[in-house]
Amino acid sequence: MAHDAHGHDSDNSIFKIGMNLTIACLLSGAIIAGTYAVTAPVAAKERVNLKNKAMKELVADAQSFKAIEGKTDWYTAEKDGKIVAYVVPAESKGYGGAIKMLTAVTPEGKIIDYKILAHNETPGLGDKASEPKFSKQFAGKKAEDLEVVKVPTDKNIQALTGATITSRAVTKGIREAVEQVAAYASQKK
Amino acid sequence: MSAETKVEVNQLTVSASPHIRCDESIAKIMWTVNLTLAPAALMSVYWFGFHAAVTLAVCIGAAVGTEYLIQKWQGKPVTISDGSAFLTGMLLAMNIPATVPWYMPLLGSFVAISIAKHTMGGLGYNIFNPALIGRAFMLASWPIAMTTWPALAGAVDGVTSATPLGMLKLQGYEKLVATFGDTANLYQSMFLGSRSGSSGETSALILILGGIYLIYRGYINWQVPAFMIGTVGVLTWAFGGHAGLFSGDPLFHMMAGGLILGAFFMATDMVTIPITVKGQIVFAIGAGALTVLIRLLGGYPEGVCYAILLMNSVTPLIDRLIKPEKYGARR
Amino acid sequence: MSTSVLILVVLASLGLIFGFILAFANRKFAIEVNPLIHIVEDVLPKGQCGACGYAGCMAYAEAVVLNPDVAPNLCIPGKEPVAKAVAELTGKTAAAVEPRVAQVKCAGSNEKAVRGYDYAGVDDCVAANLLFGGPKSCKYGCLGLGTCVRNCPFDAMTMSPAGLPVIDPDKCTGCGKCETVCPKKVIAMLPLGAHVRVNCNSRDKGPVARKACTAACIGCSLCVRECPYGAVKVENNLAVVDSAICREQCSDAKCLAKCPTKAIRPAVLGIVPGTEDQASVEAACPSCVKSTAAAG
Amino acid sequence: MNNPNQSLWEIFYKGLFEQNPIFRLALSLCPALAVTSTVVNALAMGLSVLFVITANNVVVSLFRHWVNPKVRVPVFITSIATIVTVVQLVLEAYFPELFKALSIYLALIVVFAIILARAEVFAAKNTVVPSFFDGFGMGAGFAGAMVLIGVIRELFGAGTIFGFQVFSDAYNPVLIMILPPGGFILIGVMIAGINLFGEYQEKNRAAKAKAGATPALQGSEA
Amino acid sequence: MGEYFTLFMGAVIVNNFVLTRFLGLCIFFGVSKNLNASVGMGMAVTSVMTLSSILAWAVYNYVLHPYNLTFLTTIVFVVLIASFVQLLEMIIKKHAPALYNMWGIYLVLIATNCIVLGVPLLNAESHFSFLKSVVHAIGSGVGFALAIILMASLREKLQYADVPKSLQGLGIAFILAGMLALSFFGFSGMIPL
Amino acid sequence: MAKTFRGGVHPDDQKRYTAAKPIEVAPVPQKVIIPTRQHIGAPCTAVVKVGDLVKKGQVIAEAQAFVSSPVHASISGKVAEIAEYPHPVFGACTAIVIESDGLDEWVEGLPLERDWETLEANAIKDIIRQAGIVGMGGATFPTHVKMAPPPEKAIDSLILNAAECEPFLTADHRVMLEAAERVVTGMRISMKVLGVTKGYIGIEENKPDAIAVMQKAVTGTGIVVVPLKTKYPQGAEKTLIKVIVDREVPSGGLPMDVGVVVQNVGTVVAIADAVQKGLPLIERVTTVTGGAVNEPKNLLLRVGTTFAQAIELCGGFKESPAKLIMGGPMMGMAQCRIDVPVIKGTSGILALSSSDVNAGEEKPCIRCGRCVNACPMGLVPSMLSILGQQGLYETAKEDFDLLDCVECGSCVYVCPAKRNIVHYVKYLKAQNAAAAAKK
Repeated sequence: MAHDAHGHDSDNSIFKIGMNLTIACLLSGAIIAGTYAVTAPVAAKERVNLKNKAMKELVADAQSFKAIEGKTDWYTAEKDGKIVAYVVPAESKGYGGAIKMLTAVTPEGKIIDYKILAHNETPGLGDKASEPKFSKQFAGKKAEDLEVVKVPTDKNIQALTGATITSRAVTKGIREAVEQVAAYASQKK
Repeated sequence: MSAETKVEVNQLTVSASPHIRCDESIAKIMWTVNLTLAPAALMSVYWFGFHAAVTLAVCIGAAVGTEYLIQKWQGKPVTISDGSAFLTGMLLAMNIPATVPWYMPLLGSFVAISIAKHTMGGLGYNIFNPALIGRAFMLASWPIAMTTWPALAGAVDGVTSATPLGMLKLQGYEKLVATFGDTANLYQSMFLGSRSGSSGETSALILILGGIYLIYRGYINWQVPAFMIGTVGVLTWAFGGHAGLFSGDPLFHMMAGGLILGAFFMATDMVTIPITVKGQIVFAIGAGALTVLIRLLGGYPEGVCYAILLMNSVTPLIDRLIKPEKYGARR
Repeated sequence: MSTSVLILVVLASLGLIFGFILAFANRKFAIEVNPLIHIVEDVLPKGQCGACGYAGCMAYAEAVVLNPDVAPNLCIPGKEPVAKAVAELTGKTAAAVEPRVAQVKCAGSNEKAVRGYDYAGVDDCVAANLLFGGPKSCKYGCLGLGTCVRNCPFDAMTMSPAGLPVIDPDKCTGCGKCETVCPKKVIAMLPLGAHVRVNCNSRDKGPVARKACTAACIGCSLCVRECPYGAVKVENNLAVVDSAICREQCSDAKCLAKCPTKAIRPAVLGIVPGTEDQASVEAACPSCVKSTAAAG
Repeated sequence: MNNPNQSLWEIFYKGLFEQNPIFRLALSLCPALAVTSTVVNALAMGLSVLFVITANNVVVSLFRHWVNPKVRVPVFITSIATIVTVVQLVLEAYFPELFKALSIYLALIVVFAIILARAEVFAAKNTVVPSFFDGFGMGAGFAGAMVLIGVIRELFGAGTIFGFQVFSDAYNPVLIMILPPGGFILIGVMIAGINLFGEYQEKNRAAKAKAGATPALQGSEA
Repeated sequence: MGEYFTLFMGAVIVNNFVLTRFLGLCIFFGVSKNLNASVGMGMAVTSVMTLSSILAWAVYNYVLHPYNLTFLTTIVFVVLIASFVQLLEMIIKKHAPALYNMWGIYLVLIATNCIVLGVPLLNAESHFSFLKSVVHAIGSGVGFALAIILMASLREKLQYADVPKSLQGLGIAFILAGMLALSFFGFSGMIPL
Repeated sequence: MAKTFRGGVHPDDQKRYTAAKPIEVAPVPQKVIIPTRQHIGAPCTAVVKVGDLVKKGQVIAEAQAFVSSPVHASISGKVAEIAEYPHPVFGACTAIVIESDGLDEWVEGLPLERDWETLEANAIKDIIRQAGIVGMGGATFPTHVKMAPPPEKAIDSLILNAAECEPFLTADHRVMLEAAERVVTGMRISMKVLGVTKGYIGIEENKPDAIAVMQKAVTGTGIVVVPLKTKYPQGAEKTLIKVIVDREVPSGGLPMDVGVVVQNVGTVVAIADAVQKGLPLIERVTTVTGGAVNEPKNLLLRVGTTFAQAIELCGGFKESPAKLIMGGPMMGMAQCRIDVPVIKGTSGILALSSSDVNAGEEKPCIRCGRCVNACPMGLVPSMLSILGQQGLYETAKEDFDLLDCVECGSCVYVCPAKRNIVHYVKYLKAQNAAAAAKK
């Protein structure tokens, strides 16, 4: 380090130092711009792909998805030109923060399936809410059936062991989403 | 010379003053605490049967065994006979459901002794209560098993396997009272211990008797349990109800969960609490307040364990700020 | 394409702002910390032993760089190479550091020294010394509670079962920390290369010293008379060897054979005094061989 | 520190073991640990860091004579940030799931002390090839440690590795291992283990030296 | 109001950055050997984080986001914060020496630091409003200060303990942090964000 | 209500051995070993030569310094040797050995008769100095120095320390019972010298007979007898002052900083003897006791008698002693040999049997806080011991008030971990002093 600590005064002019850094930034900008030019379209495509894949997982027999106008992130799943499901985002406050989900609902207001996109629940406990063992219970149920209980019946949702708060949060988020869809769908008809 | 007054070279012992000591020792203190805790432990065996005995044995055995192995390995004198590892094991057993699979308390005890105690240098140096670290470790590791409570042996009508605090958290106070019949029944079973919970939570009466004996012997200061339980009582009375301020049920909260056990046997663990009585009062009030905070607002139904652990971490700060009143400070 | 332009614009302005702030700052708030200090500190062995007389290596580095009067060879643990490096860096001339090694001037092992009392208390020489100078009858000898061992910054000392510290000559840097902490001042620095040494520190008169310890120097002066080079003197009832004279002139070490208590021994390092074997004696003090053979 | 006679292998090895950034130097481990709860994330993070540190070392080494000493640090930071951004862009485009899992921790590679330190200490003073090996060694050491931690945490905390079940269903995972406290304690224990291993090696070496050499003698080295 | 309080308390205790997200560990372990230094560091981090969050919020919301340049967030933030902290340090040193001695000296250490960079990044990622960003930054800073002060007091106490040699230093510090994090579990689920 | 202080401990007082035994005058020893250091301060140098004949009461060693006190021959006879001898406090010290001529003759002019009330304060101070009187409780601080406080310290009270809180010891107790008049006279002389009107006698409640006797003896003198709660260390200067006049000596200060002088029972008796009869301090009452002693007694011993001689007078050892102590068991000094001489500060000779000594292995501190509760000075002894283990005297001094520790031993007595806290404190203080000397 010693040798560069004793630079000449001319090297240390404000201008020179500033330019040195500016050139470095410009170079970096060029590199980033180049990379971005290559990756940006791929990333955009990938984003759309992902979304479609997720929706496809929820509504397996859909042929295409269309964004609903006037609603952010609401999609209709169509088969043979007919709406078979609405795919809408749902959100709720869980044990460790927001749980973001994607729900597929039939136009009749029955749940097809849901998918948890992001959560911060306890690993091994709350995060079991995304496992089919729990999510299966929702299929075919209507909003009014979504009540969390400890002892299971056909009409209700059985809570995950040790994660009652998460179970309630997920159920609440989905119920709200289903209610919205039902309202929207009936209004449309 | 009529009598012998010769003294051989190297016969006399020389040490700094004083030359007499009282006859207390660490082992005596620890075994006395063990002894006062034993009736409650036996009570848990009565309530929960064979399972509780196994858990108790595994906890104690693993704690003592771990201590033995670690000290052998380190080449330090083995101190398992001083009763402190035994106590850690027993306290851990009393803080967990009696029915957990045997390997859980085994690992919990191991962590309690090895990580919480011996990484810091062994008895006297640990910052956190080893038994509580063991419990917190187990609760974080196996949340389901650790919150699945055994039903009482020969369970009485309708006493389910949820703890009263758990019921309160998830189903509300009315449901809780209804489960037990009426409030008098609730209080009675809380006090005598005929309710679900961890092994040590069940017999408030016996624990209090043991604690009082320790106070009488001077091994613990009465201020700690009094202020801790008192704080819980006052705060739950003030904020614990749904009908506005001062509608809570302090009596229930004071007897519920591990509060009695914690206040008498763990918040008084001399190694991990402030050294001055004033500091201990601050500690007790803090632990009580945190207990209530966690019970009323937190994700867990019971907060005693975490409240004490959190206050353990504050202990060095308390000791730094609260020192004994020095002679000569005033003229 | 507009995105690319934007990227360049944003980053360039960032660079300008950042660069000019820094440049401006350099002008305005320049504090020159002499970088040499850090370089010198890097060279030092970082034992923080304080043998140089400064509070740690950093302090010495600072002093040696900033003060032209501070000699570059004060670092004793670093020995020659460090002194040279420091001298080079600071442009000073290095005088040679005389290599030295710690020596325990006591052979009063548990069996040889008489105990005056049974000590019960803090396991530390300084603490024991508070109680009538420690449990040994000899008030000058090693107390054997290991204060030096615990304080050695280079892990060069161990306590032998005989109750005397043993110094590993490979690890000992001669920093003198043990000398400072020893309450009996029974540890002294021996020039590396000395041939014989006196393993006693007792200034008691002969009979008293003898009564307290069978390994004591009793100040009998036989060695003084035996040494034709005047390398040995007796001061305060204790033999003192001038190792320079001894090393340069003596060829037969007659003093060894004459010493009635074997307080003078060949300077074999890394052992408890009195346990030398012939081979190691030969290596350490070739001139001693004959007389130890004669004595033994 | 920068002995010119060091072989490239030595430079690489030093980074991998002797001065392992996580266990030995305790540098830059901050946010990386957060993503070690699964092996995949740990590996991705490790590889990202490996790439950034190596690339940055090369870049810094290439431009070392051109950079004004007064702005050396800012220029290095810019260089690191650029490389990180490139990594981010690439990951986002080709491994979006990973990109999401690593979230801000990927961006925080920018402030990893180890990267700047290698640039300062090594790359700024050495030619390209040794700098490459230095960066590669350090990065590999880092990545290796990350994966090791990841394997332990995922295996015991979830019973899986790379998401595949390893233990049978009967295994009741020790969840704490994938939670922050478990991470902290595990690393503490691992550091102790490595220290113990070091002590053991030291002892062995000393014993060997003792056995082989003649007794240490006065004057033998004077 | 309640929303902000929840955000603040969440950052301080429930989701403490040091203990649950591993952010700021370098200084957390480096400085917590000494209690006084830890107090100073706590103050320094809190103030720097607040100020740089404000700055970063402005840049993000007026430059990066509107022009779709969010992928530049990393590089822009790091340069911005590093230069800002340096400038801040110089200004304080010159104009408020007392303040400088209290916590200014720690500014150099945190010019490029994961927690100081991490919080503005999180703010940006979560699209927090200005006020939320500030509250979140202050909360995170206070949380950091809380953790480091507790840690320092524990480590100072452990100085006198008979810690096994292999654990001394960093090893025991990690284990302590682990146990502290375990204790903080008591707060989990307390405030759903 | 008996008065007390904060902290303290309650060891078994063990006074049953000797409390009821009248003081026995020991026969004149054949030989005495009189160390030239009998006090704290500048040492004396011998003013006699080997072979000189000396009389009882003759000055044999003297020093010119202000803080010093002359030494007198305690028997008549011949100076046999002046050499290094074992010393119960300093380990070894130059001592003057006198072989008795069997006559036990006083030096000329002694004893005399003097009316103290006619003497001036300064003249009395001089008499006290000439008589070689030092604090006889054990501290051996020259009494004339204590009686001459700097003028800026306004002294208003004299406290007689008759608490005798150390277990086993009964010397002061017996002196009060048997020589109450002299005690009171000595006190009144001291009060006159100091020019104070308030005098207090603090006696622990476990000596009701002494309280009664003294209460009777002080009638009409204005001196107040204050019964004290039986608790160790009731007789430590600072606690005594706190209890009796409710003042606290500031940190690093002396009793005179709060206007108080504290004297020991033996000392005031010596003052009375010196002033009234001209007798120098050559003998003192010493309790010879302990589980290993055959027949514990209170003995009036000549200075220079060896411990062995004293113990022989008590019938020798019953069993072999584990510890031999000069002074009480709480603050006395353990001896490594039995041939050490009695000095002016030897209030007791204690031979403890192994069953009296309950040491046990030292364990790590478990922070039980008993020491904190026991410490009369309001310190944190546990921390002092831990810092002692690490040798951190600076931290101990600055953060834990190391220098305020009076080494009373209460903390060690109660410690369940059997930690040698006082030894650690001494060690730290030594380190601190060494460091201070270096600077």
